[in-house]
Amino acid sequence: MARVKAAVRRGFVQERRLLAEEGTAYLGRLKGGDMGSLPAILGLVTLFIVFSSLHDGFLTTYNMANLVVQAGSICVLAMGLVFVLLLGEIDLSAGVAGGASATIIALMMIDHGWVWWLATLAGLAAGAVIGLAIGTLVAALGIPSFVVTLAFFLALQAVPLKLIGAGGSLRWNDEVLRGLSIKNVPVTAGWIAAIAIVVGYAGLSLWSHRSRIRKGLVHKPTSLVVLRIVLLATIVLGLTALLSENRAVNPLAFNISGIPWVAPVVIALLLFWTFVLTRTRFGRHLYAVGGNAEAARRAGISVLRMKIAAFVICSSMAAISGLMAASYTGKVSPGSGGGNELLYAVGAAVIGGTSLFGGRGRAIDAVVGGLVIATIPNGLGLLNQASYINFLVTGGVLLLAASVDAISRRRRSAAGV
Amino acid sequence: MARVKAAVRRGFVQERRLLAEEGTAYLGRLKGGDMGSLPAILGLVTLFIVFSSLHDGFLTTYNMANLVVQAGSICVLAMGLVFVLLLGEIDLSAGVAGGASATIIALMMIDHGWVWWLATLAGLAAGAVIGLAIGTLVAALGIPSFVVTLAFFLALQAVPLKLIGAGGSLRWNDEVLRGLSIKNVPVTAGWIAAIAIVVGYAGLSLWSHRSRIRKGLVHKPTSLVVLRIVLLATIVLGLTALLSENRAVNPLAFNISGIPWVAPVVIALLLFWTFVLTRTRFGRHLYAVGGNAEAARRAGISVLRMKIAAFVICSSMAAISGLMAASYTGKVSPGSGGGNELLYAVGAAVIGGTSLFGGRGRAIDAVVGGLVIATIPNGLGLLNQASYINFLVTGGVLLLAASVDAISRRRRSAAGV
Amino acid sequence: MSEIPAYPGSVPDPAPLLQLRGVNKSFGVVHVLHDVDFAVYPGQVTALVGDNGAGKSTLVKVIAGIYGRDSGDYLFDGAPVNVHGPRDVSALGIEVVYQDLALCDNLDIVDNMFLGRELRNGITLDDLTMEEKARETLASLSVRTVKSVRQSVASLSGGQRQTVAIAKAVLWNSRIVLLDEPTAALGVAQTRQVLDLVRRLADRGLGVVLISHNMNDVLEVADRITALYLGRVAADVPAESVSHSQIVELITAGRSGDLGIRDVASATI
Amino acid sequence: MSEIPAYPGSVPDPAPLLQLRGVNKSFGVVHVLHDVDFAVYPGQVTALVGDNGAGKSTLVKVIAGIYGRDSGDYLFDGAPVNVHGPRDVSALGIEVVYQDLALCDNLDIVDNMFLGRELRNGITLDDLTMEEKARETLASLSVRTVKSVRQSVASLSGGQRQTVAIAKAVLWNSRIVLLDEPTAALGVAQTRQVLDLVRRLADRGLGVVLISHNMNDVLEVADRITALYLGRVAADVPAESVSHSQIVELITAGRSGDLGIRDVASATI
Amino acid sequence: DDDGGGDGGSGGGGAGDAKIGVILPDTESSVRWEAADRPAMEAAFEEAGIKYDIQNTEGDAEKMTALADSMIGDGATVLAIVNLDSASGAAIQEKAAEAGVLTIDYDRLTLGGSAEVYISYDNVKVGELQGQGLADCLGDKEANIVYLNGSPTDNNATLFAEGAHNVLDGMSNYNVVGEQAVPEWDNEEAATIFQQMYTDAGGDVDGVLAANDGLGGAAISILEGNGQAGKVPVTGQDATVEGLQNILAGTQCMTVFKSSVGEAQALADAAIALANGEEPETTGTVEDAEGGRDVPAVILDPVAITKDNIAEEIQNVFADGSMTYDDVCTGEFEQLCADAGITP
Ligand SMILES: Nc1ncnc2c1ncn2[C@@H]1O[C@H](COP(=O)(O)OP(=O)(O)OP(=O)(O)O)[C@@H](O)[C@H]1O
Ligand SMILES: Nc1ncnc2c1ncn2[C@@H]1O[C@H](COP(=O)(O)OP(=O)(O)OP(=O)(O)O)[C@@H](O)[C@H]1O
Ligand SMILES: [Mg+2]
Ligand SMILES: [Mg+2]
Repeated sequence: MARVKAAVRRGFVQERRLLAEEGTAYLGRLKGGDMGSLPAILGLVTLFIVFSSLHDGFLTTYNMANLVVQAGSICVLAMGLVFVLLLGEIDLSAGVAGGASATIIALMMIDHGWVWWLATLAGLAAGAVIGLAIGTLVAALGIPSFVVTLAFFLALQAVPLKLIGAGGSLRWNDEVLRGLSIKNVPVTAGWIAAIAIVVGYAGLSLWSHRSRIRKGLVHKPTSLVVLRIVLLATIVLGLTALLSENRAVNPLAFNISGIPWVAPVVIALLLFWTFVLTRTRFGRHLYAVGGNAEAARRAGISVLRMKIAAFVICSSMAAISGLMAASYTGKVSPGSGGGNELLYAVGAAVIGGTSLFGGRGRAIDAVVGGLVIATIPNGLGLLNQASYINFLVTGGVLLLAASVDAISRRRRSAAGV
Repeated sequence: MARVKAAVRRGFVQERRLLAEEGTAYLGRLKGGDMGSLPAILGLVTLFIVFSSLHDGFLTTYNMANLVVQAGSICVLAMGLVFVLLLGEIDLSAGVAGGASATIIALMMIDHGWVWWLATLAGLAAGAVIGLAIGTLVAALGIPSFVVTLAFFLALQAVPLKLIGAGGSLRWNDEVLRGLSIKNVPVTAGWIAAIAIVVGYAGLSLWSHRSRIRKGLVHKPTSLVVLRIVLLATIVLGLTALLSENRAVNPLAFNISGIPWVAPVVIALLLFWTFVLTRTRFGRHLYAVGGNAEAARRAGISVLRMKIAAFVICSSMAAISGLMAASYTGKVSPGSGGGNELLYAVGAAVIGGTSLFGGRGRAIDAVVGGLVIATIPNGLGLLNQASYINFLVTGGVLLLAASVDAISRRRRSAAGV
Repeated sequence: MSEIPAYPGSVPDPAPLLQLRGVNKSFGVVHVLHDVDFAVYPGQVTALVGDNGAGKSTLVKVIAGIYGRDSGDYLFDGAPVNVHGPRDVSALGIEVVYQDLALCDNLDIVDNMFLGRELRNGITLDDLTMEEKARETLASLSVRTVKSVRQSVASLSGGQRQTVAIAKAVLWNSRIVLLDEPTAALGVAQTRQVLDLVRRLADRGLGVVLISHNMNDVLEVADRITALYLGRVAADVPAESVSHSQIVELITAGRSGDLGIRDVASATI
Repeated sequence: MSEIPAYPGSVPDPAPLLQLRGVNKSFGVVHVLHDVDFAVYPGQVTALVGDNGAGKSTLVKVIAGIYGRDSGDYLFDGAPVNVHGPRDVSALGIEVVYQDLALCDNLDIVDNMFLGRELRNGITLDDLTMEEKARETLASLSVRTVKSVRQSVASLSGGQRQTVAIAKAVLWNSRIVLLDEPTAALGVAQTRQVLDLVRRLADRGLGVVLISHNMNDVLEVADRITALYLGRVAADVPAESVSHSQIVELITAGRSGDLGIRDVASATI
Repeated sequence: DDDGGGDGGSGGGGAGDAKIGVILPDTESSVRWEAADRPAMEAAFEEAGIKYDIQNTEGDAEKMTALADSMIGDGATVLAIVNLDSASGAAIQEKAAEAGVLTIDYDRLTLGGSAEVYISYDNVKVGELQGQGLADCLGDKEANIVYLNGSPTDNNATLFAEGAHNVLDGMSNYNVVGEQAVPEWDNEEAATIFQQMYTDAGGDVDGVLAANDGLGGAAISILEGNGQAGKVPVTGQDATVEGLQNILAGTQCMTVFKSSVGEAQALADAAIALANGEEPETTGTVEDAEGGRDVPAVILDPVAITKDNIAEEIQNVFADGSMTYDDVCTGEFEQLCADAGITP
């Protein structure tokens, strides 16, 4: 009995020591400037504090749900761009590629009566073909991606212009595809999914933790692993609970409750691409090519194929993003995707922590950055200011959000890493 | 007598040998893919052949003079961007910085009655201040230039919007500043300037050639130097002669002759910045920072100051470009510089041979690339096609122009340089 | 590693594993390799020596498939093969440590060591096994100052980077290992380990090529010596048959006694 | 170069030209330098030795102003000075050849050699004079395979790059020269030239610091030897007073007889 | 340009060396320029047997100037422009005048310009129709309204808003709870902006004055998500397929139709007259305050289309040529068309 107690106590003491060590190391990393996505999250929190103090409506669940829907398409676009940016390339045509793909989806449904998922597949295929063309030109001919994608940015605008006609628009009224941004996940299903995510995360991280211990490799203290699981569970289940309430502005007349469908789609893409980037050979090779293409080539990696793949992924994700944008406005028109979307999406990825010079970036960066970018017009829209003020404030806020990040990174680079 | 003859013959034989060697070396360089600005020039020539075969009006002196005027502002913008690109940075705000500066120039003249050159100085100062702000944020805080200049791209749009008012515009009717694009250099003055340029070039290159021979350093064969002078003289004097004719469409009613004022301004800027980049310490340091910032820092170069300087130059050149654009359209309005100008200008620099990763680029690249970019809408404008076709063709031509360049460069990199 | 039966070290000239014949290579107007013949024999250490700029690294990169040849034959196991890039060459079982290392600075030590040949569980990476193997290999090379194998290679010292590159090349069951100045940045103990490793690899039957400017090291481990002078093969001889000073002469002047290039004066790049 | 009156080579310990006292330096959680004391004396060659990852290059970069110090004093000519970057350091007359060279690959040899200190005629660059001087300096370092001094450094071989970096540092009338493994990539003849150069510089009264893993070279030219072990100074002694094997012991174990760190076992990074 | 290919064309030599150049403004703000104006003008010019060249600037003032340059260079004797703003228009006309080319202001008056004649709909009037239309849909009750204006850089947008305010500001039962401009008429930004104005108002929005059908559609999209589509009236402009369908579906209150064919015909008449050296017919003059002159003008009246008059007016829209019965009355709208009395 006493021995068991002693053993438990010993385990406990060791655990405390491990945790303390981990804490010191984390503080050291923070001091050294290695902050991960913390700065972008800090920027987001700052924006939330400012806007909610300026307008009561900002922090309502209704507006938060709006924000999620508004952020959806930019998050997806930025996530696709991360792949291209990882290789130190750029894709200026992603926005219009999304517009062109959405046009094709709409036409397939309207003119040919295709069912939504078939039309969506066609749109994805169109995106993939665009990416294939860009990737081939960039990788095989070696034309700088800036120029290739500038050319595609122009040429792809011809597609909806020709198919829809100048000034026209196509209605986007498929039950499912339109529902993506105006319908919500049934409350029960939402709860089930949320719980599945929490359980899945817990299972995976505990399993990998145990393997590391078993193999005698460096590992985090168990309590930290548990802490993380608790944190994730709180956030996911808390948000689910909030969004399961009826949030309609006039709740008696209309019932809006449940997680907007956009959210699970974005989360699924985020999980999928995070898996690909961190746990597969393909992802590892992407980072290698982005870090040092020559080293990757010498290691037998086909730089050509990686580049093409990155552009294909980017344009396909752009197609999904275009679909989401169309779902939000309920239509596709020739100008779709031709505005500042692309610059905003690249900005989102960069604010999230992706480097334009390649080799550094994660899928979650795009989502955090996309939320920052989407929060700005969301908050400003509530404040009802003259356009020139909106321009000024948008610029200023963008700068602010980026500088939190930059200052931390500068400290890291001063530390020589 | 016979000895003199023998000496002459010996000189001649040696000259022939030197020239032959130089020729072999040039062919070797071409084979190795080191083509300088040749590919971009080839692209330009191709465009000229295609457009002139499709439309009789293309190669008229009237249209060529139009082309020069149309290319002016993009060449200047691209020239400014070269400085930023040389450091591996980007300036998305250059277009709108030009618009904002032009607004200030117009307001100074209209509201405050300033004389044109004072107003222009104010505009240049505004550009410089913008560049200073961007450069400081990029260099001192280390925020990625993509994000900083995206923020400025947005914020600067507020300036004309506030100063001119939504939907408004300011007339640009100062005799001199408007004359920049609709007036021509008096024919005699044009001839004098052209001859001065030829004589100046001849003097400088012969002088430097002689110095190299005197110091016993590697030098080009004298005949090649002379050949180059003759080539330049032919082009400059030939163009001057062409443009000195009356090119009005109805020549009896109206007389248009002389070099458009835009041309000497662009040429002066080109010569000035070429001098700065190739013959001064500042220029050398720019290349060094762009090639390897850490090596430059270790050599005692202040990377911070170089970055700020590059952004200041870029924004100031943008102010000049904005002025030219305003002079061309005869007005400034809130949208000025906010369109695709910036992308086109970066495209121009890249097509000309400037690298987006820093360390490679020249002022002439911007001018050649700017001419390529300006030729596309000029030619397409004559052909009168539906707008979606214009989008398609513009994209395609851009791609084509870039691929000539890329293929040659690829061969160079295959050669391992 | 040591259980594999050792190859008899001094069998005189078995059939060459790899052979280059009459290879030429130019960069633009610079003609770097002139009709180079080069062979690698199984179970032997071939030292490739030459002055700075003689063309050693270029030759290695030609063998590795990084550079194409302008002319000349590439034979493996006696048969001509087509190599179009590093991929083909590593498929032949040739591993290379480059002079300029070429590591991915954004990846950590383990990732770099397994780059291009990651171990997997199904489709997911088997990071645990890779981490274990990397640690073992580094330990065998006397690396003691590396804090963690999960450290980014950007933060390593010159010698540590060099060790990672070497470890990367010897991790695989290859048939030929080319080492371009592998010990240049290494400390005393680490150099010892690498030289022992080189000998051990050859004894296991691999063909090993070692480039070094340190003649003591060369004479210690090499079975054959190939000397390059201005891109030409000045000599290709058994190591026992030449002395320290003869090699130095071959390197710096292209000739030594009856060894060397006939017409030294006319040789230019 | 040789007309300047030679400084008497073996005056025992004049006042140090440069002195570091109690310097600490960490990268995040990695503590690389522990209370390091280091001195450079005029007219002497100080060899800085240590195992891979011992902290030699880090110490050089702290001296060069590339890295800041976490704590400790920086004295020049006996007086504390504030150094905020490489600019300040080169203003003091300190030249450095870095282990990672750091050349601008897009510039040619001449441009790299004069980088940051270009010669001028009025405001234009004096390219002719620079080209002449560069050629002379390179020739004095036994470089024969460089085709043209107007060649881009990207196309140079490892040893050629190393020579350019060395030439760049010795072109100036400086008071201290720090050389971080200058001969690592050099051929036999070039190594000889550099060692001679090191001796000549010291004889002219400069303070020279040489980092090398080659103990023969170190013992040949060094007047003093400072050994680092896991970021701590294990010994700082006149070269005559230690043997080859003693140095190796200091490097690999941190102790040798009564020299070295007292409490070796507790030393960690 | 006599090859007869492309969209350009030429007639016989009826008017000697006369050639008419027309520069249209963009393809973004409205479908009309390419779909209605161009074919109508082409038909009129062909009929008159006169050479012509019609181009579009894609909303780029610099490109417009370049196009004017090349048209003048190409021998145009009459140049009609739809200016992107007065200043750039005036600059083009100044150049044209120097080259001896006569100019026409089409659709938009160039203040301080030198056009011979001005042909247009009245843009302030368009805004007034929108304001009145919204008022009619809302009725006399107290109502919160929001304005979703066009691009802040577009002068027409300013005029539309001015017209709407002229009408609505006088009605005391309406309360403006939000007014924002949509940069570049971007429909997606419009949806976000509207959604936020709607949130700001706590969902208490009873009417939306949207500057055109595209912006209106974006607002309707958001209203739909809140179950309010059809309950909150929304205005529009341009009588696009989208707008007409929304009116049929009851989610949009009205749109404004400006027959492009009528306007194009008026332009063609005036241009042909000028090309032949005659004085064009006008309906009056319009004051150019900046230029200090009265410009001879042909002013046409826009028409409001609501659910009540859609059956008749849609025939005029069809006649305009930019759409057909099949474009509007497809799928779910076939029945709605039939209900509204619209037949093929
Ligand atoms: N990409 C290139 N372009 C032009 N010349 C090159 C290129 N690469 C190498 N060279 C030249 O080829 C010659 C041989 O270079 P290489 O790197 O093979 O020499 P090396 O024998 O490895 O020398 P070291 O001992 O210094 O490493 C050198 O003179 C070098 O300048
Ligand atoms: N930027 C950095 N971040 C983290 N650790 C670093 C960094 N730079 C160096 N280190 C670590 O500091 C230690 C000392 O490195 P340093 O380069 O000074 O070694 P060195 O003595 O020069 O070794 P070598 O002989 O291999 O060149 C090494 O363990 C290295 O991993
Ligand atoms: Mg080498
Ligand atoms: Mg070192």
